[in-house]
Amino acid sequence: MTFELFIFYLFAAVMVFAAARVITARNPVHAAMFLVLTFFTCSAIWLLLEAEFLAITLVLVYVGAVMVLFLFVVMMLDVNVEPLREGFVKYLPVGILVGVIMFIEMVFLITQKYFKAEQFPAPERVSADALSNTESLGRLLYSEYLFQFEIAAIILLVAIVAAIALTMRRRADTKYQSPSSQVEVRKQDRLRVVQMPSEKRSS
Amino acid sequence: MKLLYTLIPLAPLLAAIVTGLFGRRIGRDNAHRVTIAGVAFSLLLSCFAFFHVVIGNAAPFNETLYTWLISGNIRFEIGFLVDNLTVMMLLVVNFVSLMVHIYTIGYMHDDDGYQRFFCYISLFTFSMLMLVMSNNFLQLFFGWEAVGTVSYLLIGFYYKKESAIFANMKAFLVNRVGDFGFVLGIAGIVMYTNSLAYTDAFAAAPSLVGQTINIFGDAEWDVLTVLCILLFIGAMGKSAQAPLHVWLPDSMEGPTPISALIHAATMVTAGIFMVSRMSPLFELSETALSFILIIGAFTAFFMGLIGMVQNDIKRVVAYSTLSQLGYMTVALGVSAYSAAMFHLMTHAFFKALLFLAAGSVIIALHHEQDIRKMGGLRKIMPITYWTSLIGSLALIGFPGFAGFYSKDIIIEAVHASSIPGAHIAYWAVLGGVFVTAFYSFRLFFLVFHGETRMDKHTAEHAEESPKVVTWPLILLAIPSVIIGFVAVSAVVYGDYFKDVIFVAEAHDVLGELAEEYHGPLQFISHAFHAPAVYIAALGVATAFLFYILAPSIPAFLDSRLGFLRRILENKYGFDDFNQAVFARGSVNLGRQLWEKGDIKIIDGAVVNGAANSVGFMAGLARHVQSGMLFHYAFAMILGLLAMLTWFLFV
Amino acid sequence: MISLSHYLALGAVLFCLSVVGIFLNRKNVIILLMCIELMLLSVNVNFVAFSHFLGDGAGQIFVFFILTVAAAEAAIGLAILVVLFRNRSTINVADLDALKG
Amino acid sequence: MSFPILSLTIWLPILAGFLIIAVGDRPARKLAGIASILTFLVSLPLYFGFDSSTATMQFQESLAWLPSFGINYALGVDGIAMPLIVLTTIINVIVVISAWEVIKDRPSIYLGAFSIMTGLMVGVFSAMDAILFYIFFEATLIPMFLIIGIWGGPRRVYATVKFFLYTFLGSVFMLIALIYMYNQGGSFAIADLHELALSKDQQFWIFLAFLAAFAVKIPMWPVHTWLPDAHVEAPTAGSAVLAAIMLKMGGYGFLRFSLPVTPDASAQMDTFMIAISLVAVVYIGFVALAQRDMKKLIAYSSISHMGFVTLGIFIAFRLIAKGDASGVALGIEGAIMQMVSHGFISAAMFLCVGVMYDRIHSREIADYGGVINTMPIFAAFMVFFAMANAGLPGTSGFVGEFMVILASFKTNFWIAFLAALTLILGAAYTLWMVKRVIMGPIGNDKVAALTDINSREFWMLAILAIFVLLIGVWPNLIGGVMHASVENLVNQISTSKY
Amino acid sequence: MDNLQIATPEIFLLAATCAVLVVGLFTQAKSNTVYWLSQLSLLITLIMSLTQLGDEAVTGLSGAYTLDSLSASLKSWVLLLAIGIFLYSRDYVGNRKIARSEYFVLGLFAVAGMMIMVSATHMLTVYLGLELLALSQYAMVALHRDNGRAAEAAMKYFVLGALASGMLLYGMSMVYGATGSLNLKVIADILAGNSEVLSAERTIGARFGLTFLIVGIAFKLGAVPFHMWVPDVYEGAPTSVTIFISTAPKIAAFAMLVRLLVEGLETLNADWQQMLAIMSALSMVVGNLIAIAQTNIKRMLAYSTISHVGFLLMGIVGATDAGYSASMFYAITYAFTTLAAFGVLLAVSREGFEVEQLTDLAGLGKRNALLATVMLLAMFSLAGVPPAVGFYAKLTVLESAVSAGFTWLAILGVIMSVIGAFYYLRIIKIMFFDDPVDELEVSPAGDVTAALAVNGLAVLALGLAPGLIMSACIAAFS
Repeated sequence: MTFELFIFYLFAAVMVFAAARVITARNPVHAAMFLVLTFFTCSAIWLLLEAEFLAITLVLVYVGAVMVLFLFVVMMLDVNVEPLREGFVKYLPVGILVGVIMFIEMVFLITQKYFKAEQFPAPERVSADALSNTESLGRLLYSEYLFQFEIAAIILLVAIVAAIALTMRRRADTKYQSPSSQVEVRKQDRLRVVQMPSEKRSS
Repeated sequence: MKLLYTLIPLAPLLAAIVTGLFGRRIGRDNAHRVTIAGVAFSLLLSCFAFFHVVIGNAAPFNETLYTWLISGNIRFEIGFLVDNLTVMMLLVVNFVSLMVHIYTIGYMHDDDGYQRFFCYISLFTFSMLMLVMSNNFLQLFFGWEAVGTVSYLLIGFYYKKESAIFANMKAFLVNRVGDFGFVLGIAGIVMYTNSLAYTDAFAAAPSLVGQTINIFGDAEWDVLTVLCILLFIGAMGKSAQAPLHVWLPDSMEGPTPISALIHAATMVTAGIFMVSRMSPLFELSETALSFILIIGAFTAFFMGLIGMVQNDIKRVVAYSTLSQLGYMTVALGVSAYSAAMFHLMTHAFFKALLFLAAGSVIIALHHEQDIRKMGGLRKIMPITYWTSLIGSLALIGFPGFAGFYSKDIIIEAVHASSIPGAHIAYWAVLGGVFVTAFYSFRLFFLVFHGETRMDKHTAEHAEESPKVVTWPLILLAIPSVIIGFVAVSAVVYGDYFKDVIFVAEAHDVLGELAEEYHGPLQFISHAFHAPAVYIAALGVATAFLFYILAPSIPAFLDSRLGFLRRILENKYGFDDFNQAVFARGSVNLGRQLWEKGDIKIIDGAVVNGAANSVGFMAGLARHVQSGMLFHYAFAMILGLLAMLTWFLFV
Repeated sequence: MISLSHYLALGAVLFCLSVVGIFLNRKNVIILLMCIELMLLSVNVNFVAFSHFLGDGAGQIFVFFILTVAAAEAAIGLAILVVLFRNRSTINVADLDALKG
Repeated sequence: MSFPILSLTIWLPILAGFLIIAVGDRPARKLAGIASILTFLVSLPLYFGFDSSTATMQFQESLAWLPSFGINYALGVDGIAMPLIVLTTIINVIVVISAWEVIKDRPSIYLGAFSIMTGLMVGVFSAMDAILFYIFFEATLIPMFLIIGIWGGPRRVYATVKFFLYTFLGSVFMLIALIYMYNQGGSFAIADLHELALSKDQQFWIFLAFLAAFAVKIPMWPVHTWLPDAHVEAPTAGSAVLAAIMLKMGGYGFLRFSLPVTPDASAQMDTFMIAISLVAVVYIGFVALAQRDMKKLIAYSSISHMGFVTLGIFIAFRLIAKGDASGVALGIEGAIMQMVSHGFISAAMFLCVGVMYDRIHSREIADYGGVINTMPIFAAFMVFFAMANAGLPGTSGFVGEFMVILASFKTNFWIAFLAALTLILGAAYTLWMVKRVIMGPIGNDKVAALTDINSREFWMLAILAIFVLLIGVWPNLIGGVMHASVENLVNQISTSKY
Repeated sequence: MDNLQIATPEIFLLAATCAVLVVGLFTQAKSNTVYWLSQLSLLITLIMSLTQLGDEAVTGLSGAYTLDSLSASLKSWVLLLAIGIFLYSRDYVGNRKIARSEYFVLGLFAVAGMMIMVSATHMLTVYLGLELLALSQYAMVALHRDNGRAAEAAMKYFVLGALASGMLLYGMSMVYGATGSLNLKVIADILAGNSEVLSAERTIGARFGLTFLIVGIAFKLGAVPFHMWVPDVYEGAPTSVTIFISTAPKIAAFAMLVRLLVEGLETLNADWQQMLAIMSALSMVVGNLIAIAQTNIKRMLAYSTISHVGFLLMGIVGATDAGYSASMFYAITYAFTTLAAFGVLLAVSREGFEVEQLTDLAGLGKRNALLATVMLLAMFSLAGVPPAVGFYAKLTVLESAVSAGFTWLAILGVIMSVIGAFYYLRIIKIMFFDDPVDELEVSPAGDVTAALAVNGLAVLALGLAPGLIMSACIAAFS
């Protein structure tokens, strides 16, 4: 076993364990924390694959932003977790059965010889003076994938718009002034002249 | 000639159309004027035809009027065949019809449906003329059904009477049973000869001898026998032969002139005419002839028996008609076609006479028809009395009168015949003679003789009928007396039907009898050597004894033999049987098929069942859509899993 | 040597774990979302591995986009979750059954 | 291409129908009247200009419509279709007359729907392209669905949905068959389908598909149960059109598709077809006897009469086997005559019931009795049509029945025997109804208050009566035009396709 | 970067959308400015897209984007549908507590996403277009913030959508791994054996990925068993959003299917034909069956959509050009017919009276005959009764199924369409045969009425002259 393989197995084991804990954790906060662990180990494995940029992005974007968002929501909503775990044990066998069957089928497929080393020889190590991973990705991104890049930007814009539209609300009980409507106000909006018959003085 | 012959049926038709469509506008008098003119014109032309064909010895006219339809290689045509047979029928039909038309003026005088009635009888005349003048089976069937329809309309003329509208439906349906056979017979003719024309059928008939048809399994049936019996079933319906006779007595619900015209003189004899017309076919099948003979004999005797216990004046005459039709059928059965036709003719006159006379009595008694409530009308209604007597004598075969010749010849012919069944038939017709004589004079005595049994009011107002009624009686009485004497030589023993009616050598009983025939006078004397005359006399005597001399005897007999009377009054149970089995049975069958078959099985189980089960499945299937997000996700995952598995193993 | 199959197997394990997770955590939407993140991660592992073994940058580019989109997706998803919680005061999936049948 | 009479006969009423709906209730009647008469007049050249000596399609029109699928807007008529087209336009006139005063609720839509339906039905009979046929065939369901549903009786929804789904289910199988044949032969033209070589199995399945469509439409036992329901609930004119023309589409379909396209399968299945035709004649005859509702009774009688149509068509193969080409023509022409005649008679019968229904609002036989006392003229018509329905010689009802019985006797005695039972059964149920409804003393106060038909109703019935009589007395008017076409059909079905 | 001009409509639309977004911030809540601007941008985009019709097929943007007759015409249809959707939902959105400008802005983004999907010939572009559409739609469903049902629907849609895109991505990764490319045309070449980059044996990987791809596509279309979101979202979403989800995206999903399966993986058709055939059969059965049991009209139309997806797939399973054109025709005409149906629902709804239950349409024939007639035409078209256009759509897909030997599927399809006819008839029955419960007059705005009339007439007119669209569909695949 080479060192690399050892590293792979190590991180892979941690990763699988963490992922397993994500789905079995009792508390969503714990689950989120295990998910963070999963991302970390995954990023380590990506380093093995010489995808340095993505590895760091995974940590930054996912762990830094997405998971924080998750935690934030989990905490904010303050949900009672107990009822959420009902039927956990009941569905464990089914879940495991389905998962195992699927796993066996998938492994059966991906361990076909077509994915073996003879078809996919390990690439040469990237030499130090070649383009760094980040740079090569950047070149691709801003040339060949520019259009997609723009679309991704739009997607983020949509996410912003959507998130604001969905969650930002003017509270009915907040009081604030609207100068424009104050200026536009007309007499009849505020003043009502009531015609009343003069009342006879009761004697 | 074509135009002339065309006018014969057309004249009454036009009259019928005019009175039918514009009856109300032209008024009562014009209605009868138009129709009588039509029929009279037709009669005139018929006479002309008679002179042309019979006296002038012209070749039979056989031409197509127009082509109704052509299909495949079969031509459906409307055309006329005018030969001696036709001419005879033309004269009889038109003459009786004319008499009835005239008579109707008096009989229906007070009826609201005056114009309608004239329309109907003119229409009937047209239909009957089409029937007898036809030269093909299509037109024959048309006339056949058309007379039935007019009969339906006329029996139900008093449409408010429940019994009348029941009777007319019954008549039509029973006739339809006959037509059912008839149409199959025609279809058979078409199948084997590929033509509807008489001439083609007759020409092809000999080649059919020996051919067979499989009807039940592999049993080989003689084609001609099958066809003839099928055709004869039609005749059984129309000519009221047992067991399809049931409609005729009920048909007396119609106005009396109708009973005379349709249910005595003309329409009911259509079957006899048809079989005579088809003699080239029937002669080739002895089995069919035997069948006819048996049916006729049964009808002749047993229907007469029922007549003995009837109390309605018209019903008595009606049963006598049944019986006489039986005689004619018997004659057909023994191949004595000309005798049958001869009897048909004489019967037309005297039976029309009897009916009209009965009608005259009915008018006089303000529509009282029960003979037990009559009696002693001899003085009040002399003309009716005498004409009735003539009619009755003619009916029972008093020597020299019309019926005597025709009936005696039939009896003789049956006696002489060697066809299977002739023996039984002979006894039946002899028995029939007694029965006929008995009920005829029972009626006669009860109506005209003895004490009057009417209620006072009726008796006071009873008087002889007006001239329009009595004149036709007199005019009909004349041929009732003399026609036999005049015509017997030519029609039965002569060559009047020589080229028209075909009789096989082996069956030619009339030919045998002709050898002993030496004129009508001699025939009378000859008759006294045979039993029929004596039997008839016995019948009259019995009636005289029972109803004039000792009226207690019938009551006495009734107390002892009441069950027999009840059997007869129940008409052997034919009506009850039909009502229970066929009428109610088919309605019940229909209801069962409808409720069980259509509603329960087809609609309930299959159609709605399918719809309901779809709905049921839909109800079940929608539960899969539980609303639970994880179920949805499971479905997707399981779908993916299934597809992966499929991918791996297929 | 670490072959491609190793990485693919790892991806497969993650994928299956996320599937099992969906089965197990039926009622907690947040963990459901985390399971989906796991699934995306397995995809990413695949892409990166393929990219590496093919010597082609496109796979990594794809992963980059997946990460971006996943972030956007998470934002919207959580926003919807917040809306839902405001309306229903629950995120229990079992309570989300107003729409069914 | 000469003057497009057929297109005009199709589109004139359709466009007029939309116009009628658009102009609203007030002028709708007059407009509908004018449109119906114009349509009738337009269709007359089809009859008078018809060349009865040839079997080729006449008054042909053709336009490429969907070239990618080889679907053409191709029209043409032969001697089989032409009489049905003229029948359709005549009935359309009658419908307008019948609805003139009676329909008070949205008459414009009512009349418009009928007008549109007329065009569609003419389209069915004149289409020379299978898909075009199918389109017209199906499209007629829409107006009829609405007519029954909006103006129908209390159970109209059940009836109309049943009607729609039943016929729809039947016809979709035909669509599959057409598509299948298109795949085999690359054309939807009916003439090409006739030429298409098909193996025994192919023919069998295609035959079944056609059977599903046409047996439901005509309708044959046991898929007939939609008809009584639809008839009972439909408004008068709806019943009339349904019985007079829509049923004929089934019979026409057998002649135009089943027989020439799948002659061998038809021959193979003929025993079955004859058997269920006879079941229709006999079984349904008995069922009709048990009916208490006049419209149901007439509806069942229609089914029974249509049994004659299918019988006449399918005995052909027995006769071909016997080598009796003349008998084949007799049977098929009898079937066509029966269709045309039934068009007039059943329409008349339903209109008669409608006349009474308009006055008393009941179709129950038990609610009537002695109508003749208060409505003598009407009673005369009713009895006349009843007689025609019972197949009285001299009326059109006799012609087809007679021909079919003649032909079936040539086939087999028992077939003729069972078929001829209709003489008795038909008379029994019709006359029994007449007895209970028309004849007798006045049944109740409502009957006593009846008024006789007005001149509108008189002419409506009189026109039909004239046709019934005319065809009965001289059927060659219609029979004469179809010989060549039927002969051609006989040739087609006499030759095996494999 | 090359041939940027092939994406000009999208680029314009996205730019315009951003502008509309900004304008929306500064306009009064009740003004229609955003609406008109949105319509204007759609219209201009439509014109731009129409000018591209008939151009030579061009692939540009590094192979990520293709402008061919398929994309040009589908884009035009999407835009046309979008204009109709906005028009029909204008008053609905305006009268309710729905963030108006966001509705239109997100709608425009979704349209852009669809256009991108239609043109995408690169898996990454497909994915991004899909997500752009999907994310906009998730948000739109939830836009009616105070509506718990809408939120529930959005949640379900979102979770399932995310799951589906996860699976789709897994499939893409496998295809990428097997072929070494994300460009669908290159993938097609490789799989066809035209390239020596990788051995053809490795197609097993592509076939493996194919399974996952199909899940993604099926989800977007709403085919059984990936349909579960459809009824809940249709029912829960505001009708203005339902009309959006149910019409144009089907065209986009069809385009995605064509791009991925036909253009990318056509050589694997032996695999996907079978899978799609089964899915098609299941969709027709499940959709039609459950629809019968529905009382909520939106939910019923959702199941009806599922069944129509079954028909749409039927055209694809034949894997012939004629079949693809048939499916395309089906998708377009289906979208238009559904647009009319939901348009009527929107027009009949008013504040406080949402048309939800079938009975809410009772007596519409008397209350507003025009709307009822449009609905009637739509229903007959959906039921496949000639001469409405739905019949041709069915005819063409059936034809392709039969010609490909899937006669059993065709027969199943027609039987199911008869069952389906039942619930369409029920709507007609309720509208025309039942008496109105609510006598209030239904009077939508004039332009809406006119548009609905045109829409209904189009359903009929296209039935009479289907060749107009059919020829375009055939051209797209020749």
